[in-house]
Amino acid sequence: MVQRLARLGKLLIGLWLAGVAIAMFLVVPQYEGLGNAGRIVIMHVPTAWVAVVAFTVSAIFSARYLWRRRPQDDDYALAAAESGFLFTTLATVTGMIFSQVVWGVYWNWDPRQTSIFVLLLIYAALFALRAAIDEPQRRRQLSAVYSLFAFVTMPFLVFVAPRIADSTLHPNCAFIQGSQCDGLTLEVGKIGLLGDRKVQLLALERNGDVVTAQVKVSEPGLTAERVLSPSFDLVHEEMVARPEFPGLRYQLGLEAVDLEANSALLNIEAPGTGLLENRRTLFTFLAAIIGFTALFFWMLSVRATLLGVQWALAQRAGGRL
Amino acid sequence: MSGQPALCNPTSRTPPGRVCEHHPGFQFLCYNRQVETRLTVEGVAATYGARRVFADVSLELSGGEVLVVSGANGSGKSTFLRLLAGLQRPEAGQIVYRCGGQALDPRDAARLIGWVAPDLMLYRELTGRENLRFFAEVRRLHLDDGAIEALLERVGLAGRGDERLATYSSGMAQRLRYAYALLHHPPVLLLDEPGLTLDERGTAVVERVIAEQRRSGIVVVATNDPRELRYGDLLLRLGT
Amino acid sequence: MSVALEAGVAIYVAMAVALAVWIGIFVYLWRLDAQASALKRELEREQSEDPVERAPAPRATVTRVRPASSEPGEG
Amino acid sequence: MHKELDQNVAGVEREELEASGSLGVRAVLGASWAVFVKDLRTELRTRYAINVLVLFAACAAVAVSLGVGFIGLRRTDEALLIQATLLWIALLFAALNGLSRGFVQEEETRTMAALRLAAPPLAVYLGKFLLNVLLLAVLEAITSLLFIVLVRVQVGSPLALIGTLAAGGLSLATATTILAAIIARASFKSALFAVLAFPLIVPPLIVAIQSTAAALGSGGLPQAVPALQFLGAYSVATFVASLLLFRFVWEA
Repeated sequence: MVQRLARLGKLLIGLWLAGVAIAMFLVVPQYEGLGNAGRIVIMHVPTAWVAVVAFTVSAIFSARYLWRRRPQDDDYALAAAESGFLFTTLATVTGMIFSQVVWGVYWNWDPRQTSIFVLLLIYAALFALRAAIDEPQRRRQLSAVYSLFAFVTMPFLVFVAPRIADSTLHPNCAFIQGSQCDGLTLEVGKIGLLGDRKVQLLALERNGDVVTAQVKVSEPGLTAERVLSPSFDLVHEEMVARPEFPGLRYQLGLEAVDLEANSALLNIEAPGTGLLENRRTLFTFLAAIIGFTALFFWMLSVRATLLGVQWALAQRAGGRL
Repeated sequence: MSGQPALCNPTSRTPPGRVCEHHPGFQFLCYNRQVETRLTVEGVAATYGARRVFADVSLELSGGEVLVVSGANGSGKSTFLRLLAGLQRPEAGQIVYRCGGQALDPRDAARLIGWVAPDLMLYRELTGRENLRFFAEVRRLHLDDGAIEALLERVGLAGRGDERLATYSSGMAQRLRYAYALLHHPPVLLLDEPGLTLDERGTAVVERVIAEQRRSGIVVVATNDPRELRYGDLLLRLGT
Repeated sequence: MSVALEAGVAIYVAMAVALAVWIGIFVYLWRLDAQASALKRELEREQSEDPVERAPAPRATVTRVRPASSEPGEG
Repeated sequence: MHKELDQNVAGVEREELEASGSLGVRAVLGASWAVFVKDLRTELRTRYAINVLVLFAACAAVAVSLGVGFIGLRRTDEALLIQATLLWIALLFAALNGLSRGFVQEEETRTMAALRLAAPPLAVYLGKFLLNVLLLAVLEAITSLLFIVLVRVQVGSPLALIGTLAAGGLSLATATTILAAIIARASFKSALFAVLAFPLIVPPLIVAIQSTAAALGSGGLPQAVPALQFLGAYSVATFVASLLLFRFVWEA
């Protein structure tokens, strides 16, 4: 009976994720300005989520191993780490593709990128450690300790990662409903950073109800400069012209103007803002997260069973020697 | 020290009747042999990697008894002693030390053990005396110079205590292992290949140590040397 | 070939590729799962039928060489 | 003679034993000190770790000096960050080469078993940790002096720099000491040590570099306080985790 249910569940995972794959292409509306490549986000976000879940599961089973010293617990810890490594790699690669399509760079030392990179390093270190210890009991125990110790340092990484880049390109303020980029208030003549672009407010010109700003935008490394002219309607209090950053699909918005102080609030605007207001997209997202999480737990159990069988066979062979 | 081990023997330091219950200082009493130490081995199995070395070893030893462990090379003699010393965890079964009838936590039990083995290495950069002083300090024993000198003399290293271990011959190193093991007067003495690289006078030291230890404590000897087999009250044959 | 790359068709092609990849992974995982559980069941059955088979560990015997009460001789 | 020895055994610190049944806090600290003194004595006789640490740091400082010392770097924020990064790279690589010595030596000379039987695990950890802290303090003093002299680094706020170096060094020691114990039981020890340590050191390293750059510039001690707090919190967390986990490493 239980076995039947389990088979049914596995079949369901297969159908569910097939459905997600179809929905990813056919149901989700195209991202404004990003083209079809933006659809990869449907895969990117759940795999990143699973990566974090896997790391936690691995730490929990490591602690259980130290507590009870049953080889099965270590099998699960290792299986979680292996699946986690797979999903972390997937999240990194999909993220890099997205990054290249949207911003023209594969890698940017963004806080999310920094933490996921370190996560990859930790997994790799864990596997290197396991490979370097021959004695099975010692291997299990030491890798459990390392896994737990790494888990303790993770919160610090999450806290410190945003310090590396002055601001982030990662669109947590663009795609997720209700959150906003703060933007940057500049006086005329002053310089500031939006994303990794240096911006300088050259002038503010009023023409009737519309104020147009002249903004000089510099590429990272100062390879190119261009002057953009976003504008703002004083009466309706809304943005009018939103030019794109050169080479990027991000737009420069003029969100507020204070003519007396001669300053303006500039902000980076991602296409697809308010994306999840779209119900279909939101549900596809949730379905993908559920599906990938279930897939992870299935892979976990298969791999752990295999490891257990492997160990039992080794014991039998050893016993005959 | 009487020949008969005194079980739950109240002393001037401990009020009568308290020794058998949880007595905070009873480990100290064990050190001093005022309370009998017993060793119970139940269904112990050991593995090397995935290979089983031996299984289902059960025995019981009390103060004054000597167990000799013998068996072919690779039959697990040293492994058995490492299990008894708590340096390795048995794959199955358990090893319990009792002090005055009370089972000790394995981590506390480790401190009642003196272990001599070819695997036992001391610090080569330090002199013999510095080695002993260091181990006395980490065990929180307050030994003065006289005591350490007496110990060195007992194992036949009198006058050689200020040389570095790196300059010791293998026989001298073996003698220093005895000094290391006897430092805290352990009620349990585990000897792996006790006569290894020892000359005649060294062998005499071993015989004297075993004779003194068996007056009240436990001795376990792992050996294949027929001369050493006769030490035993009990004989454990592995891999037969 | 060029039909497959046309804008309207390309998305279906991409979807088909993604689906094919997923079905491949799913079938592989399914079979791996079945084999692993079968092996595990087999091992458990063998063990319950013949527990000695698993661990034919070398025997160990304890014998008392000297009577418990005797005084230990010197050396 | 035998009798005399027995009396000496009575010198076991009875009050310590009676306090808890097993060794109490005072006994563990005493044993830690013994381990520390033993390691220090061994180190002073072989001078292995200190040689590696200091030579590595000196090579790094000279290499950096050869590369950038003759350029009159303007003291921009970027220049300060680069100098701080170079300083910490030198410290990090020296530390990753020398700090595992304490445990690796016990394993290589096969003295671990003797120590395991005699010493409480915590005492071993604390003793080795103290030695690593001492080694790092020496290393940091020498390296930063070399940088000031050879690379012509100007220090805006010495107090903030010393604070950052101390807190950063402490973080390094707490994060790596238990890893040294882990890799001592594995093969490919030194390479593995760097591989295991690096991902865990990234957070304090970033903060330390940024705080060092601020200290080289005009930032005073008050400006360094958030970084010091972060490094302190990291040290405490990894130290506590090490105390809890070390037993399992030592018994493995």
